[in-house]
Amino acid sequence: MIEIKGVHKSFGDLEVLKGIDLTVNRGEVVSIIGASGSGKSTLLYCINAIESINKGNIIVDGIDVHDKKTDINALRQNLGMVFQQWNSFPHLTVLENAALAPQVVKGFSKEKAEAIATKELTHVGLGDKLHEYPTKMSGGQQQRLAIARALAMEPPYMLFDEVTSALDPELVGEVLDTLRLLRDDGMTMICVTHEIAFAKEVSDKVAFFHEGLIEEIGTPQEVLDNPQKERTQQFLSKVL
Amino acid sequence: MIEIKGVHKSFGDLEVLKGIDLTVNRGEVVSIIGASGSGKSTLLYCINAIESINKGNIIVDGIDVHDKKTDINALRQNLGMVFQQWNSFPHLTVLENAALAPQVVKGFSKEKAEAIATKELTHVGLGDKLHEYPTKMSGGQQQRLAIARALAMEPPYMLFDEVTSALDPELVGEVLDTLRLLRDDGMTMICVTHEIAFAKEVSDKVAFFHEGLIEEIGTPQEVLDNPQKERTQQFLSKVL
Amino acid sequence: MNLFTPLSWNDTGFILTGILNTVYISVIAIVVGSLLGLLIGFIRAESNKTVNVCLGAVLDILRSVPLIIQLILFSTFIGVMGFPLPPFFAGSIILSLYTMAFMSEVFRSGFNSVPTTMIKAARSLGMNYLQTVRYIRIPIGMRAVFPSWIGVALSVIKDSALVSVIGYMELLRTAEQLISRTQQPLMILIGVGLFYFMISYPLSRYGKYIERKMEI
Amino acid sequence: DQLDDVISRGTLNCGVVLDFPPMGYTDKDNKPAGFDVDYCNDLATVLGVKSNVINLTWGDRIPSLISAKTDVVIGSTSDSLARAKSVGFTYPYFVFKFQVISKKGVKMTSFADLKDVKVGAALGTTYETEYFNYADAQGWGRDNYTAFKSENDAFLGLYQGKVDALISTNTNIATKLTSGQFDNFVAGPYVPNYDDVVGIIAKRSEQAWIKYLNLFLVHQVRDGRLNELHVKHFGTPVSADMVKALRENK
Amino acid sequence: MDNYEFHWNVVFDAFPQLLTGAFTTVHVSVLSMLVGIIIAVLLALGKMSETKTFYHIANIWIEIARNTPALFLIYMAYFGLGAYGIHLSPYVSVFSALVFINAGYLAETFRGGFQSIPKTQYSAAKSLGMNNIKVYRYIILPQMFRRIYHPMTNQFVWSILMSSLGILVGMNELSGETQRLQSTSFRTLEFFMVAAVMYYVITKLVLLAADLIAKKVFKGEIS
Ligand SMILES: Nc1ncnc2c1ncn2[C@@H]1O[C@H](COP(=O)(O)OP(=O)(O)OP(=O)(O)O)[C@@H](O)[C@H]1O
Ligand SMILES: Nc1ncnc2c1ncn2[C@@H]1O[C@H](COP(=O)(O)OP(=O)(O)OP(=O)(O)O)[C@@H](O)[C@H]1O
Ligand SMILES: [Mg+2]
Ligand SMILES: [Mg+2]
Repeated sequence: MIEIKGVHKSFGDLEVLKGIDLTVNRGEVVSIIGASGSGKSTLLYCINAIESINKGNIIVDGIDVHDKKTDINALRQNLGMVFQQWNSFPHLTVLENAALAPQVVKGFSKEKAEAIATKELTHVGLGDKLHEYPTKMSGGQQQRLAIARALAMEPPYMLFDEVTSALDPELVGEVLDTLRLLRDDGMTMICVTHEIAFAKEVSDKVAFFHEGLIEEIGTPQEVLDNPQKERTQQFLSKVL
Repeated sequence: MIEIKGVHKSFGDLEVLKGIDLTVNRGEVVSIIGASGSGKSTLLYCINAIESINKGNIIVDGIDVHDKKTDINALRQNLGMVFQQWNSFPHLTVLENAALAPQVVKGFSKEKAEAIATKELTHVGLGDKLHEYPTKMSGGQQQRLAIARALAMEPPYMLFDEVTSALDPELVGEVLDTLRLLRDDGMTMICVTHEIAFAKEVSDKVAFFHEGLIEEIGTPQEVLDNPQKERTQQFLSKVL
Repeated sequence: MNLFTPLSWNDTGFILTGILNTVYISVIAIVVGSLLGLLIGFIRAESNKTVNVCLGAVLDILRSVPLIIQLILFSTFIGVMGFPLPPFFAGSIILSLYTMAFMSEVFRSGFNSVPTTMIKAARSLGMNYLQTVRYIRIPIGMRAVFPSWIGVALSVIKDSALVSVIGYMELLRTAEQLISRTQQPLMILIGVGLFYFMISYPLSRYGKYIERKMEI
Repeated sequence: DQLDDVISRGTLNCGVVLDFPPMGYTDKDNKPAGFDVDYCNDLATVLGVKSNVINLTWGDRIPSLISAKTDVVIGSTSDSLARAKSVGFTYPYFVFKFQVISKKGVKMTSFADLKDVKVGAALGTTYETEYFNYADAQGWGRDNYTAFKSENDAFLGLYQGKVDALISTNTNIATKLTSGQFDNFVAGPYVPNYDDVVGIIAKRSEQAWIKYLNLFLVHQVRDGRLNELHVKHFGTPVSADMVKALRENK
Repeated sequence: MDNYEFHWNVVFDAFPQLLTGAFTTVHVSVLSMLVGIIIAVLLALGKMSETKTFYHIANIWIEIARNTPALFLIYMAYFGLGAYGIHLSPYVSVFSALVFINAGYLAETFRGGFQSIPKTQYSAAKSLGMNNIKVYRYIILPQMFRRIYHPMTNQFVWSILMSSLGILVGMNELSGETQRLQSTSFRTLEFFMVAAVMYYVITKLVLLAADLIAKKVFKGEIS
């Protein structure tokens, strides 16, 4: 379970998160939508401790992420993260990309790491590209590689930050299909997304961010089909 | 009138156009839709003689474009073209961008060229940016500049190649508005586009390309609302 | 007889000549080398593989043999051929060719940096080949490589010191003569270093500034 | 031929090594001066042309001739037989002895004492070759030897203490010692059994030109100009030995 | 050309000496490169450091190295320091000047290579649970090395070519040896032609080796 309690976060004078409360249970899929700059990415970074927070708590399976005593590298193994810009490691093959972290972080043998990596890569449909270099692949393939790379650490939670928004339209589908696959596997996920239709389809809960606060949260039907708040309505009318 | 008769075009072994027939009358707006790689851009390049053809004829106002004797630079003055990637010349101001070709190609005086350029730039809504450099402008503005630059040659025909697909979603509108403006002026246009709604709204004819052939052609109502061919139906179901 | 005399005001004129000679030969090499480099860079950007390999091999020799050896060889060679040239001309020729070899690479990448779509856009406006070169490719390509151009130009100014080996009285050789006379190398050398630094440093800063400005 | 060329051109391009006082150096106005420079001017005068003195380093002498930058080089060039394959020599015009100059306090009574000190010479000179021959014959290594690009650099190196002893010519050493700036140094032993006989050099093929130069040298001795210049630059009249040597052509 | 006969046998007789000279040339450039790289790493770190002193030392070093002629620095090392009674041999003078310059140029190369790696690569590696050392060891340094490899080979070639300035302080590398040989025999053209060819061959061999190594070591491309 991920519990986010009253989280505040500022960059210098700019307060980006102004008190976020959100709970994500095991097996749940939570989508976060909202205008650019509303703090969606920042929240994911805070959950993964890539950014520090100024106030509040983020608790993952009972462990306080921002506690000084927490072994953050161990914790991150539980939180797979995929970014908007695909970040494949250009100097490694597809297989090496996915097998690296299990090897050097978890200390698995090369064989074991590559077995897991191969399994996850096949899962996302890259089984035939294991020995290619990612720079030669399309954006959609690289993004699926990033997903498999995170999955190879076998994390119970996955965080997705607008994983399709840097892709050409025809490549969006293959990545969304991969996410659907994960949902069907029962993965716990937080998805920041601009794809409203997709959010409606896969989410258990949808949270609408506005200027560092959750303006509205609920089931997709509640938030997306019958938004109560004016800002949510405005936002949805623009993007749909 | 643009008459395209049995045009074939290959790149090496790859046959990209396999016999295209299409007639565009003065004042008509023809939209071309179709999957990526179906040869839409290639056809526009062939009309403008940026690419040669292997078989068939393309006749613009009675002149055979691919005849050896044709003065191709003179002919191109009649065919304004705007590309997917905005290609503003970064070393020139907005005004200079649009005034360059009338000056060096048509041999107009600087004053005359700038007067025409100013008129066209104002027309597309860039009247207040004349002396700025395009690198500082948004993609939508640069794309409108590209349109004005082509218009400043006062061509009777305009060819548009997916002019909005490299733009951020919020900038698409302003460019489409500019195209609507041209349609209202009675400009003859061929638009390759992915924006089905737009094609439906502005076109007299819509042609659906599939693997180098026109699979279906007709009014927007015929092709977009009641497609007869299975492939057209498939394509439309994906993009809508 | 007075072999060793301290520096005096008399020497300022002498040093000034050295400075001017350094400036002359650098400017000539940069201007001539850039013009030739522009031409060759353009030819290389436009030609097929065979032409490129041949041209490249010739330019490669200029880049793979030390300048000092090129200078000695050339000035000896032209004499043997029966066309003796004063050090200034022999030095200018070799330094210009040497500059050309580097500039042609700079300009070639400049020409290649102009996207083909931009050239197509220009052609679609009815411009002919030469017009696209004149109005689009040269201005855009040259802008893109301006910082590298500054870099090469600065290295030419520094390398011009080597023309002293064939007897050209540029700054460093002037300084050497003064050192022999005064036996005071430190002050004189520091002065020389300062001169080069004062020319090179601001220009290299300017180049970096432009580069940074272009990145944005 | 070259003689006609010089006369019709009206200028004599005369190469001198301005690195080798008192034969050639630059005075306090950075103008060429010295014995060789005076010889150049004398030669120009008898030819009836303007004298254009060109400053060379040791290494530049041959290239400058071959490249026709100079018509003649009056630059204390030792007349070795190997060199004479490449370039034409006149009769000798001066005879040097190779000598050691060393820091005061360094034991330097015989040439053999060079074994244990840091020694230097100008690169590519005859005395460098002589030193190598000697050292090789004695079985010394070359670790304690430093070459300098030019004579001036060599003396600067000695002055700064880069080397303890330097091999040069007796004339240059004497000049340096009288200059006042080398008070901490003393002249040492001569290179054993070696007279450095030097000639003017010109292009090998220019026989008429070389003959003219030879006659010029004979006249310098006969007319007393040699003695005059010797007094001017060395403070003493030219020795009978040297005149004899020059007359006898060896 | 009619008045010049080539005498090649003198040059062939002297070939062993030329080879010794060439060996010294390679020796001094390899060594100056290795030491230069080590110092360049420190300078690059200094230039990126928050500590003012380190930053300024690195900055001054880099700017002097980049903005003064190599010949000047060699003279400075040889006669300039000599005035203080610090006596470097010709070899050490050329070596230290080359080290000084190599370090200055390479420091900027390293810094550029380092900064050219997108920040997102750090975030991505960290999000996989790697600690700082692992991020550098497995992600940042391998990519950086690829980017700086080419500039580094160029700098190496530059060192080889610039070591020819040893001729001006009487060093016995290839050029100096050539100068000595030509002034004892006066066959200038022949000796310098052979030297030119030797330099050409050396630089080509270096570039060839660098290419072969790159092909073996770097399999993936850099985007
Ligand atoms: N490292 C940083 N330093 C300073 N400001 C930052 C930093 N990262 C983000 N911000 C600012 O924080 C605000 C929220 O950024 P964030 O990336 O979380 O927005 P977002 O909701 O993800 O938007 P988008 O949809 O564009 O990705 C923005 O105004 C952004 O400029
Ligand atoms: N210059 C070229 N050389 C070789 N092949 C080419 C060239 N230009 C285009 N092609 C190929 O021709 C085919 C058709 O390309 P074209 O650009 O016309 O497609 P399109 O319908 O415009 O697609 P998109 O919607 O992606 O722009 C593609 O397979 C493409 O790879
Ligand atoms: Mg974001
Ligand atoms: Mg296209």
